[in-house]
Amino acid sequence: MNKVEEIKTISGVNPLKCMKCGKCSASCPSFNEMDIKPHQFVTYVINDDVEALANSKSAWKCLSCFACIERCPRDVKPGKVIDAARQILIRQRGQEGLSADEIPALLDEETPQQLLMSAFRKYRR
Amino acid sequence: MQELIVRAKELLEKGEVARVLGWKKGEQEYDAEPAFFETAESLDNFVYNGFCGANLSKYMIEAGKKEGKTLVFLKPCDSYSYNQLLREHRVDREKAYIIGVGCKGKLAISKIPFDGILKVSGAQYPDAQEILTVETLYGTETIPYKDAMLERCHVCKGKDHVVYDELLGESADTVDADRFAEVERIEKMSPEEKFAYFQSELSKCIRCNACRNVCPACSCRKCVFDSTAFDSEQKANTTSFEEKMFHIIRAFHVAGRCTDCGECSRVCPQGIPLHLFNRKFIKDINALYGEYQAGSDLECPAPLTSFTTTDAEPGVGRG
Amino acid sequence: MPVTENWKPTIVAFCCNWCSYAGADLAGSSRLAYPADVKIIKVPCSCRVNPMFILRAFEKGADGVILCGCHPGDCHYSTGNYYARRRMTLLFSMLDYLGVEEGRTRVEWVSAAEGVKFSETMNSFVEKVRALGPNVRLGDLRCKN
Amino acid sequence: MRRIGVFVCHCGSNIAATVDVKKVVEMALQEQGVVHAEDYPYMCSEAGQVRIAEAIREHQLTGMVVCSCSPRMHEATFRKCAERNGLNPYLVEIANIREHCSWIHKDMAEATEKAVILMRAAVAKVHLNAPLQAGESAVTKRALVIGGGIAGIQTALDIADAGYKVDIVEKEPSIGGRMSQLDKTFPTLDCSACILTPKMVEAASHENITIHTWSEVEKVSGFVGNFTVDIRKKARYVDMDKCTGCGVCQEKCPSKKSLNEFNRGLNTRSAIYTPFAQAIPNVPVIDATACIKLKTGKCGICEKFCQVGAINYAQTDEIITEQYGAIVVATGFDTIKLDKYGEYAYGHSKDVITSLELERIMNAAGPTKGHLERLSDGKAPKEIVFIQCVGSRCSDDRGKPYCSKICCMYTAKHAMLIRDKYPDTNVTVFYIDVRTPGKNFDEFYRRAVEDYGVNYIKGQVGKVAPQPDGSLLVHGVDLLENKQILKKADMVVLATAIEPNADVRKIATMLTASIDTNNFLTEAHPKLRPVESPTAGVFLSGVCQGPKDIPETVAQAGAAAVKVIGLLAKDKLKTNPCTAKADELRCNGCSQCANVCPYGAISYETRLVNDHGIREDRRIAVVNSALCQGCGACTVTCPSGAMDLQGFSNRQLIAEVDAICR
Repeated sequence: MNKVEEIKTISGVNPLKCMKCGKCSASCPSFNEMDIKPHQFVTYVINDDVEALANSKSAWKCLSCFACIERCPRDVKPGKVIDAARQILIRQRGQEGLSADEIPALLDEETPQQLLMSAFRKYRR
Repeated sequence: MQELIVRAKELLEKGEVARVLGWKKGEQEYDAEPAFFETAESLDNFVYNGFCGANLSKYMIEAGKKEGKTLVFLKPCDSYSYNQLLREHRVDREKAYIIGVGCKGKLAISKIPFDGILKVSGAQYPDAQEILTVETLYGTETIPYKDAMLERCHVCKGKDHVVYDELLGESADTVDADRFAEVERIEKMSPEEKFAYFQSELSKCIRCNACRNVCPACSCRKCVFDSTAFDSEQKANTTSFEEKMFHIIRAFHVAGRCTDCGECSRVCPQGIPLHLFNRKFIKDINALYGEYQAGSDLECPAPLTSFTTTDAEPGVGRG
Repeated sequence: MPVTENWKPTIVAFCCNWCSYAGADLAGSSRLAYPADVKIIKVPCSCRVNPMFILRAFEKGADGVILCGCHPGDCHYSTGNYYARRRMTLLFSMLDYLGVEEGRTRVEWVSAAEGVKFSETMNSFVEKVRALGPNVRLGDLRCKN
Repeated sequence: MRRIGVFVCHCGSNIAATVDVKKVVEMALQEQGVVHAEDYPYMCSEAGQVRIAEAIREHQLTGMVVCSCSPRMHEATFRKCAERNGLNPYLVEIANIREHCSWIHKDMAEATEKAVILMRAAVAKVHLNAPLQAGESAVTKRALVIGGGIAGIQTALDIADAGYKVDIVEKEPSIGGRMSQLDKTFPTLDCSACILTPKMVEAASHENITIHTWSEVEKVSGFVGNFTVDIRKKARYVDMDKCTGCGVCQEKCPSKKSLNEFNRGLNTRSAIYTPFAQAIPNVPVIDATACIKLKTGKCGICEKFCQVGAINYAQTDEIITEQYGAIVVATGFDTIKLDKYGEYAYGHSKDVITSLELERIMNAAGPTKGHLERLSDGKAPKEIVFIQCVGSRCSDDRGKPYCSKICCMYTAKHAMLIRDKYPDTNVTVFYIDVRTPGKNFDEFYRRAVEDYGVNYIKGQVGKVAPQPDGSLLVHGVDLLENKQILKKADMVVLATAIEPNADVRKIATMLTASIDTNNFLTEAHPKLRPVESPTAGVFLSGVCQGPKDIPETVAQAGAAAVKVIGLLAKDKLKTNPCTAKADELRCNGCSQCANVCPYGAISYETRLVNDHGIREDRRIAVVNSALCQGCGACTVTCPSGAMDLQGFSNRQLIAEVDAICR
C-alpha cells in the first residue's frame, strides 16, 4: 500500500470531500504553531506528499482536541489525517510502535502531554 | 352422539333445514368421513366420535349453492374456519344452521401404533374414555386417549365456538403442548439442518393434492396451479415450477387466512407435517404484526391486507 | 452446478417504475457501475411483485432476487410498498426457515434521486450472492434429492 | 404467434460504443416470433421512426421491441410512432440498454450479453402484450394551489388570468409567505412589500381566485383531471364577512405574550392577531392556545369591543370538499433549526441571529421598528460579522448537503444596506465561495465590496464565543492570507440553510407525489419537465422543488401555471389502460383485493357466470378503470390469480423472469 492509500485507510478520510472552507483552521487552537495548516492537510494527501505532512511541525503540534473533526461540515476530519500521518511516522520509526522505554528519549519540552498519552493508548494496545 | 341425531332429525322434519352435513360411519368406526344426509332415515349412518376430525366448514361452500338451509356440525376449531370463509364471502350464513358440537380431542388412527387394527373402542361420544382399547389381529392392546390424539388437539384453540346457532355437548381441555415449540425447534437449527429436515419431509410428497383439497383456506374456485394464470408459455413449462414450489406457495396463499385447523397434516397420506409451514407464518405474524387468529372475527384487519408505517423491514432478524 | 472462477450469478431485480427504476436510470446517467449480472424488470410498484415471481426466478436458475421500491411513505400509490414490505418479510422469513441461505433475497428502498444507493446496493448484493455461489436449494423447494 | 420487430438504437456512441448492436440484432432474429430486426444510429430521430414505420408495414408487425434508452425517456415517442402506423401502442416494449447497460458497463462482451438478455425479456413480454385502449375521463376546470406565498400567488394569478377558477389554500392567517417577511429584495433593493402587496391584492380581488387562509389540505383522492380535496378551514373565531379589519380587538386583547411568528419570535403579539399590517384577508384570527376566553371561558374583551359583532368563540373547524383538475404545490421553505450548531452560539447569545431575523430587524414593521440594534441590550452594533453556509453544503447529519442558493446574495444585500444606513458600522463576511450567477448579481456583490467597503474574508468561522462584556469573539480564518483571525463583533448573522416546509412530506404523501432525501419534491424530469411532479396533474412551484430566489420562483410559478392551463384546456384526458381486471371464472369474490386498493376502485357484484357449462350466480370483483391507477397491490393479494394487471400481467412478468433466467 502506498503512503496515500495508507493515510486514507488509517484515517478513514476521503480527502476529496474537502471543500476548502477552512472551518478546521478557524477552529484550531494550535494554528499559529503549525507550519502546515489544518485545511491544507488534505491537499498534501491529494498531492501525494504524505512525507512532508509526516515530517511537518504540525504533526506534533496537533493537540488532538477534535474541534476540527466535530465541526467539519464535509466529514473530512483533518485531525484524523494528521493523526494518521503521525502514525505512519511512528510505525516507520519503531517498526512495531512505541515501547515505554523509548518514551523518555522522545520527550522534549514542546511535546504535549496529551499527545503522549493518546499515542500510548493507541500504539500499545 | 344420539342427541345430535335426534336434533338433526327434528330440524329436518320441521323443514327448517333441507339437509344435514355431518360424518358418516365407514366400514370401521375409525373410518368416519364427511357426508350430507338428505333424509331422516339416512341419519342412521350418522356418527360422531373421536375419529370425526374432519373439518366440515369447507363443504359449506357447496352446500351454499343448494336450495334451502344446511345443518352443519362444527367443532370449536372448525368454527374458526367457517368464520374465515364467511369473512371471505365464500359461505352464506343465511343458508347455514350451525350446531356447535362439543369436542374432547380427535384421534388419528396413524397415532395408534399397532398392526392389524380391527376395532377401537372407547372413542365414543359423549363417553370417550381415558384409555382406548384396540382390538388387533394379534390381540387386544390399550393406549391412552391422549397419546392417540391429533397434533392439533394438543395445541387446541379452545373450547369456544366463534359462530353457531346452538350448542350441543361438552368440550374438554386438551392442551398439553406449546403450539410453536416445533417451529422454534426448527428455527434454532443451522441452515443445513433446516434444509435437510425439509428435504427429507418434502421429498415424500406425491402431489396428491389432498392437503389442498381439504384446506378450508384453499378454496379457490380454480387453483393457480390448475390454471394458466401464471403460465408464460405452455402448461408443460409450469409443471416443474408447480412441482417444486407447491408447498411454499400454498402456505403463502393461505398466510393470514389459515386458522391452523391442521387438516393438511391430518390428511397427508405421506405424513408430512404440513402445518409447520402455516404455523411458521402464524408465528411470524403474531411476533411482527400482533397476535392474530384467523377466523376469530369478521372485522379486524388481516395481517397481509393491512400494514403500519413502522413495520419491520424484510430480512430483519434473519441469520 | 460447480463453482468455477468464471461463474457469474444470474440476478433479477424488480424495480418499481416511480422510484427505483428511475434510481437505476440515474445510476446509469451518472455512470455508476454495478455488475452486468443484474437484470432489471420494471413493475409499476413493489406491491406488484408476487412471491411467485421470485420463486419462479429461483426455479428457473436465478441466484439472487432483489426487490426495490420507493421508500416507505413515499410510494407513488401511497401504500403499495407497505404491503410489499409485509409480504416480503414473511416470504424471506419462510425461506430462512427452509434453510435457504440468507442473502439470496433482499428488499431495498431506493428513491429516484438515489442513483448512488442503487449502484451501491447492487454491488453489495451481487458480491453477497457471488460469495454464496450458485443457487441450489431454492431451485427446488420440494427439496427432492 | 406475434410478428415482432426489434429495433436496436446506437444512441450515437452512447450505446454502440459499449454494446455490439449488430450482435443484438443477430441474436434478436433467432428469437421466436421475431420477423425483423435492425439497428440504427438514432431510433428516436425522424429518420429512425420512418424506418420503424416501414418495418411495421413491410413485415406486418404485431409487436415491437425498441432496444434503446430508458422507457422514461422515449417510450411515449415509440408508442406514438407505432400508433401512427396502425400498431396498438401497448404492443411496444422498450429494452433499456442504455441507462441499465451501456452506461454502466465497460466490457463490451459483458454489456452485449446483457443487452441481448434484456432484449429477450422484452420480446418475451411483447408476445403476451395485449392491445389496450386508453379510456377517457373528464377534466374538472378548476385548479388548487397549496401555499399562498409569492409562488402560489403568481401561479394562481396566471391560471386565473387565463380564465380558469383557482383556489389558494394557505395555512397561515394571511397570504404573502416568506416574501412578506423580507425587507428589501436583491439585486435592485426595492422594498419587498411594495412589490408583493399589489399582487396579494390582485389575487384577493380576482374574480377567478378563491383564497382559503388559515386552512390546510386534509385529504386528496382521485387522479389527474378529477381530484377531490378536503380542505380544513381552521376555526378563526372571527366572522370573515362581518369583520372590518379595524384592529381594535388586537389593541384591547389582554393576552399579549404569544411569540410573534411573523417576526420570527423576536417579539410578542396578542392572542387575536393579524400577522402583519398588509395581511390579506385583513381579518384577524384567535390563537386558541393563547386566548383567555377560549382557555378559561373568562374574558371576552375582544367580543365586547368589536362593533360589528364579528367575534364568534363557538366557531369550529370546517371541512369543505372541492373538485379540482390540477393541483399546484407551492409550500415554500423555512430556515433549518440550528440546535446542532452549538459552536455558533445561536440560542446562547441573543446577538447571534439568522438572516431572516435580520430581515425583520431591518424592517420598519419589525420588532425594533427598523432600527439596527442588538437584541440583548438595544445598542447599535458597530462590528457585524456575517457567516455564510451555516448548515448548507454539509455532508454530515447536522446540515443539508445542498447549496441554499439565496444566501450569498441576501448577505451582500444586508451588508450593503447596513453600510449604507450606518456607515460607521463595520461589516465582515466570512465566506467559503461567493456564488452570484444571475442577472446583475455579481455586479451587486462587487458593489458591496467596492462601493460599500464590506470586508469579505474567505474562510469559514470555527466558533463564536460570547464574551463577559457582551461582545462576541469570532474565531475565523483567512485562508488566502493563511492566518487565523480572532474578531470581536457586536452582532453575528448566520446565513442559515433553507429547507422545504415541514408540511411538505404530509402533502406529498396525500398527493402521492415523490419527494427526495432532502424533502424537496421531485420533478418529473430534472431538465425537461422541471415544474411537473411525476404524479400526473400535480405541479411544482417555488422552493418546494429546490432552492430559488424570487425571480426564479416567479418564473417557475408562471411555468407551472402554463402547464395547469394546458391541462385544464382539455375537455377529456386519456386514462392509463394498464389497470387491474378480474377474471370472472377465477374470482372467488373474497374481497381481499378491495382491502388493499388505495383508490377504492374495486367493488363486487353478483353476476351470472357460465363456467364451462356450469351457470351460477357468483360474487365477482369489478374494477373501476377510471379509479384504478395500476399499482397491482390487488393482484398479489389474489390467491387464485383472478386479478391481473393489464400491461404487467402475471404471465408477462413471469415471461420476463423466464427470459432472464433462461
